[in-house]
Parts: sequence; C-alpha cells; structure tokens
Amino acid sequence: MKDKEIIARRIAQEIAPGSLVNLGIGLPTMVAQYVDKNDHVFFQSENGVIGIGGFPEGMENPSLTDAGGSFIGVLPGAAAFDSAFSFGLIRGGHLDMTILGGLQVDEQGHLANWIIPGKMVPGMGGAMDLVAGAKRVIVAMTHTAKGNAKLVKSLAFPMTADRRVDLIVTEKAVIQPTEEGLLLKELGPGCTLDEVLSLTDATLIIPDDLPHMDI
Amino acid sequence: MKDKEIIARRIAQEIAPGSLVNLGIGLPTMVAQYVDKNDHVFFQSENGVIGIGGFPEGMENPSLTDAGGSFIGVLPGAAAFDSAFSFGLIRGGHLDMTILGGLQVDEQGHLANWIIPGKMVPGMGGAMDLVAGAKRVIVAMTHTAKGNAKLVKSLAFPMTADRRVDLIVTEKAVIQPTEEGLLLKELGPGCTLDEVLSLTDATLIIPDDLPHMDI
Amino acid sequence: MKHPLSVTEAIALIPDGSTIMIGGFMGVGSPLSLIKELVRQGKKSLCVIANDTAQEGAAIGLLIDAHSVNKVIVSHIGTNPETQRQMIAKELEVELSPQGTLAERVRAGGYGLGGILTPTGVNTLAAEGTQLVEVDGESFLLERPLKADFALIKAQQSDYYGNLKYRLTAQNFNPLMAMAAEHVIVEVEEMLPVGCIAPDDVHTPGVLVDMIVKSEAKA
Amino acid sequence: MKHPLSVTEAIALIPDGSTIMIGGFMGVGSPLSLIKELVRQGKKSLCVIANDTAQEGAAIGLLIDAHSVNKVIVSHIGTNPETQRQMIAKELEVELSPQGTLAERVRAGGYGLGGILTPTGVNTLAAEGTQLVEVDGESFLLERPLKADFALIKAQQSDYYGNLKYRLTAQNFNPLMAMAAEHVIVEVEEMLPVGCIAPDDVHTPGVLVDMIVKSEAKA
Repeated sequence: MKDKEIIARRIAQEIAPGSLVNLGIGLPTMVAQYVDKNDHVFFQSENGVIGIGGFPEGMENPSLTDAGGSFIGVLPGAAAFDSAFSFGLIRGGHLDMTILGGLQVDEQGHLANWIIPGKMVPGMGGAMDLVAGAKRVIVAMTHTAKGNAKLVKSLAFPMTADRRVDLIVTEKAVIQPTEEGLLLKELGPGCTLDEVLSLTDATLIIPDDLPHMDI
Repeated sequence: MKDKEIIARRIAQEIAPGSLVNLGIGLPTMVAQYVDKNDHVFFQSENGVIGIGGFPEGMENPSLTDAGGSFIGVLPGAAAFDSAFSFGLIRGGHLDMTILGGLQVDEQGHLANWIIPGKMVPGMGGAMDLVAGAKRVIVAMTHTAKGNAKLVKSLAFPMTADRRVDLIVTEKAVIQPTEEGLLLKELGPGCTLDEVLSLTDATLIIPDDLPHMDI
Repeated sequence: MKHPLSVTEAIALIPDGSTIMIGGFMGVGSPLSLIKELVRQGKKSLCVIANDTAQEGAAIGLLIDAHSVNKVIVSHIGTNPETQRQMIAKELEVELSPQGTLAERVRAGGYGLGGILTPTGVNTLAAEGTQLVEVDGESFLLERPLKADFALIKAQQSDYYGNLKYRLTAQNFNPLMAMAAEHVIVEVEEMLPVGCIAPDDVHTPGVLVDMIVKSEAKA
Repeated sequence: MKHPLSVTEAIALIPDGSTIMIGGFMGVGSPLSLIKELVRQGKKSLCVIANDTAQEGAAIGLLIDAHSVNKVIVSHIGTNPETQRQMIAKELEVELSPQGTLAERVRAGGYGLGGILTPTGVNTLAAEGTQLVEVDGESFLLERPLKADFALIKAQQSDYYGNLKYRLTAQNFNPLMAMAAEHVIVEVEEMLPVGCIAPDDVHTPGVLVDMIVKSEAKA
C-alpha cells in the first residue's frame, strides 16, 4: 500500500456516518474514496458546496469545482452557497471535521501549513478558519519531508492557529495531541516503534498498548 | 383634500425614478399610491422584499406581506431575501430613501418615533437602522397631535438616531432641517405662514420666497 | 435521513427555561404548530428571541398570552398590547434591539463571530449596555452575538436530509436562526424526496437541521 | 431598465488606480471578459480584492501577468508563482486575509458594519495590524470592512433590472461584492426579460447593479 493510501484509509475510519466534513486540497481529498457510501457523509468544499460526490466523468461544468479548482459532481441533496455562508458553517462550529495537510506539528499540537517565510508564501486560504472553527481537526501528512521530521519540538514556521489539533495521521503513526504532549496511538503497517521514534523530532508519549493500524 | 393625502402626494414628488424606497407602516405606505408607475420606483419592505406592487386583491398569500403584516402583491422583477440582507441594504447605504412616521422632530432635525417612556413602548423595529442608514430620510407626519405641536425645540421623547433627517412633510408645511435650523420651504394648501408658526413650537427659518405645495 | 417527528414528540424535548429562537415577522413565517404545542404542553420560563411578539392570540403572541415566557429579545412589541402590559407589570422582561442589529446578532451567533460593529443606535437608548467603539473616527456599537438552545423555524419545503426552502417574506429570520441554535426544529408545509430541491435552491443545508415536523396549522 | 453595455464601454469607465473587487474562486465565477478587457485597455496601478489570483495566464492571473496591479488583498496566492515572484521582487504588495475573514470583511463593507470580531487568526501572523478584542474572556480579532470603487462580478443570469442568479460554486464572493462597491459591473451568460426570475431565485437584487455586460468568454 502506498503511503498516501495508508493515511487516507486510516483517516476514513475517523469519520462518523452523517457527519459534515471538509477535505483540504491534495492528500486529504483522497480520504473520500475510502468512506462507505452508505454512511451518507456530507463533504463540504469551502468554495461553496455541501454534497461533493466524486468526479463528474464527462459531465464537467465550469461552475462546479472543489476548492482546488477540480471539476466535481454532487450527490442528491447537495446545497450550494456563497463564501460568507460557507465560512459561517466553518467558523460557527457546524463542521464536524476538517482534514488538512501539514508542514509541521509541534509538541503542543499546533499546526503549521500555510507559509515558509522567505521561501513559499501560498497564503492561509481557508486553513486558519478551518482549524479555528471545526469541531475536530485531523492532520493528514507524510511522516517526514525530504528526510526531515515533520513532528517537531517547536514549529519552525508560523502556526496556522493556536488551537490544538485533534489527531495526526501519517503513514507511520497515529498521534493524538493532548495536554501532556503527543500521545502515540498506533503504528503504521509494518512499522516499528524504533522506526517512528527515529523519524520524529518531537517527544512522544508511548502507551503500554500500541497496536498497528487496522486498515 | 384630506391631511394624509396632502402629505402623501407631496412626498411622492420627492421620489426619483428608479430609486429604492422604504415606506414605514401607516401614513408612509400611502405614498406609493401617488408615484407614477412609469417611474419604476422600487419599494422595499424590511421584512424581506423589493418590488411591492399594491394589493393582491383575491390573490393574498400568507407568505407575502409588508412590514405591517398586510398582504401585498409584487411587480415583475421583485426579489425576496432574509432579514440580515434586508438590513444590509438599509445599513449599507443602498436605500435611496426612507419615509417614516414621527412623534416629534426637534430643531436639530432629530426624529423621535419609537417610544413614549412610561406610556407606549412599541420598540424601534427597523426605524433606527432606517434613519441611520438610508441616503435620504423623510418624515411624514401630521403637523400636530391632539393640538400639540410635533415640531419642537427639543425632543420630549428619546430620539431614533443622532442623524439629522432630510425633510419633514406635514399637511401644513414642508420643512428642511439644516445646520442652521429648520428651514420652512413650502406651505400646505390654503395654509398661511401665521397658521404654521402658531402650530409650531420649534423656531423656523423663514425664507423670502415661500410657495404653497404644488400638488 | 430525517423522518418527520410528531409535533408532540419534538416539543417534548424542550425543557422549561430554555432559550428559544422563533422565526417569523408578525407571525408570517412563524412555526405555528410548534408554538401551539409549546402552549399545550404548558412550557414555562422560556426566553424567546424573535423579531416581534405578533398580536394577542396570534403566533408568538400565544406564548405571551399563556405566560410561557419570562424574557423576550425582540425589535418591537407595538402590535401586542399584552406584551406591553406584562412588561409594565414586570411579569415579562423585554430587551429591545434594533431590527437590523437583531438580525446581525443572531447571524453572528450562528457564524461564530464574537460580535459586530454597527452605526445603528449610537447616542440612543439602544446604546445602553453596549460598548462604543471608535474606528477611523466613526462611532459604532459593539453588538454581541445571540445563541439559543433551540431554534423553532418554518420552511415551505424540506427534503429528508432537512434541506430547506423558504417562501417570499416568510423567510425573514428563519435561515439566520437555523445557524444559531444548538437544536434546530423546522416546521414544513411539504416534504420532498432527497434530490428534489436543486443545490442552488437550498436556503438552509440539511446538516443544520435536527428535527422536522409537518405543519398542522393553517398558515 | 439596464441594457447591456459592450465590454469595452464598461471597462473604459474604470480609471487607473481604482480599487476593484473581482468575484471568483480560482477563476470559477470570475468575469473573464471584463478581466481580459482590463488588460487590453492597459489599466495600471489597480488594487484588486479577490479570493486569489488564480493561475498564471488565467482569470485574475492575467492582470498579474500584465503588471496591471499594485496591490492585492487575497486569501491565497499559492497557485500563482508569478504573484509570489512579483511579491518577493517588491513589484506587488500582497495583503493576506484568512478566507472566511476576507468574506466577512467584504460583507461588512457592503452591509454598513464598522467591523466584525472573529476568532480566526488570533495569535498568528494574521493578527498583525488588527486589534485584539476581549469579549467575555474570549479573544477575537477586530477585522475591518473592505469597500471598492468597482465590483466586477459574474452571474449566470440577469434580467433587465439587473436581478442576478448565480450558479453553484461560481457564486462564491460575487453576491458579497455586489453590495460592497460604489459601481457594480456584472458579466452574465444570459439576459432574461424582467419577471422571468422568480423573487425567491434572485440572489442579488437589481437595485445593486449599475452595469451589465454579456460574457464574450468561454467559461
């Protein structure tokens, strides 16, 4: 299984039936593929729609895309709205979960994902509102970038919000930020504790019971 | 001609073709009758519609009323919206004119029309937003109430907004509040200057040229 | 899927003392069946947030008549002498908010804003209890968000996800309140299968709606 | 009645140095004919308020490529390397605002609010230059309204009063910007006689629209 598939499959398990979920651009978008259709999960795209339903294959319309600008289809019962309403849903606490990519997460559970000063300034887009407002924030990211750990003691880049994220899922581990620090919950498929520790700069709390992901 | 008809006819002359106008409950509502249909004036009701078009005579619908709760019809090209949008139009300066009833107006041009403390507490409804936000505020009121002048030196009742209204039209006079005070502009049909002065507590500025209303 | 509850079941979930937003403007767009059932079940000590209290014997006025309400937050009560009577007799607390401000306060509650700055009401009695804020030399009132335990709203149509469509001036405060309460109960005229309301016609997405009842009242 | 102007006529009214809101999200729902005409007429020193700058060679990206813009107020520029290049070279000033905050700031400008309090961005770089306000022990940023000289927006349909209907995710910032500018120019796909858009289907009332042009671009 590829790294990204591991991450997407594991995160899909976190999504409750009937919940409202926002998927970030890129890796998070893959999560939708692994959610059971019968769970009636509502996927929001912050550019103004609830009810995203896969690719429209031959039915593309220039007025219906996701936040990345890709053509989408919608499921029966979808709703479209303007940007103020879309972020009212997000900021107002109506969004059950957001799944976002990350550059780094630190020991306090703070996420950095919108700027590398002096180098890359994509801007925060909807990320700051999503992290501040969603009931649950899950970070989907590879465990390392070019060999560098992304779970760090303290952020090298400006943080996205001062709210602690709720879960971090990489191909190597599931980690839950807590008041006491980063709690290692699960290991990736075929992964050992030593491997995770060697690829992580942040201090991890290691529980007695440490299962592998069941995906 | 009845007093209210005089007031309504005179105010109708103030309305520019194509403008967006909000009419208060009661006397102000009568103004619409005297506006030329070919002027395409857009009447807003703050409960959520632009394009009010008279009485629906036999086509009443419980989901279409004015702010007073009376059944209305709409003209072609009408638009319906929620209360936040409706007051966005008002507060945001998109409303060309509001025509409101009044209890009193003072020499500074301040209007009181929402409360008589200890006696009558109707509440401000939309009046405070309308006076604060409309481009032009016209007060439609009888010159006196039970023999008491309504144009007063200073308000006996709490004011509706600290913005100076633009015009006051009674059956006896047209008065324009200015920085210098209340400027008498026109006399009502068959009305004399002495009569207006005797029914007015506020000091009026009397111009050399003082025509009667041309209605 | 959300299948309609009976009016009795839905209202039974509301404890005495709850803060309740109720849609409508002079009764137009108010959930009449839900209001009548609040009275029938003898609810007490409610705090009601609404545009107005309609008239005696009508819509929200029924709750006033029944002494179900301790406090109202409204923009006017001029059409309901009984509300004024109870206020003067100190049986009912009345908090008046300018209508546009009330709409923005409800919206702010639902949209996660900490407040809004409005020019409306500066230097009037409406400024009492609010904070005056200067921005670039202009004065504004800092008006605080409103939230509720329950929103009782009225829509013309709902599908079985709870996607709602309102009608004309019966819209008013309903879509704002659908965002601002912990639990949203909607009274509808018509139920439609999922997919029958086009995405651009949905005024309130179903994810915001907790319970649906079919209207038993003549509108 | 508002009869459509030519794209050339409409854009000729915009002076160099104007502040312009432009609807759209990654080009979706952007008025492409109007944007292309801004470039063709060689407008300079514009301040553009928009969600993003799309990509190089596309939508608002065309204005960046043509160096028509001095300053942008946007929520992200990650999809347009040329915007980043001009920013780093100090040819272009970039003000970043969180997307939900940007939407509320535009709305506040159009709705006559002096500002809004949002929890988004507290204790981050987005807080720079904004005022921190405490309400009931919670921290919020006081975010200021945005207004513009012109709004260039895109709608699917217009009638000859300028009543507008948007389509799906092409709606985004368009209805908000229609409230927030001195002059509103809308590019539409289809013109309809007055009365053909039902009152409940009108997203932006025609009283807000100053000029209409028919789209010449493939969307």
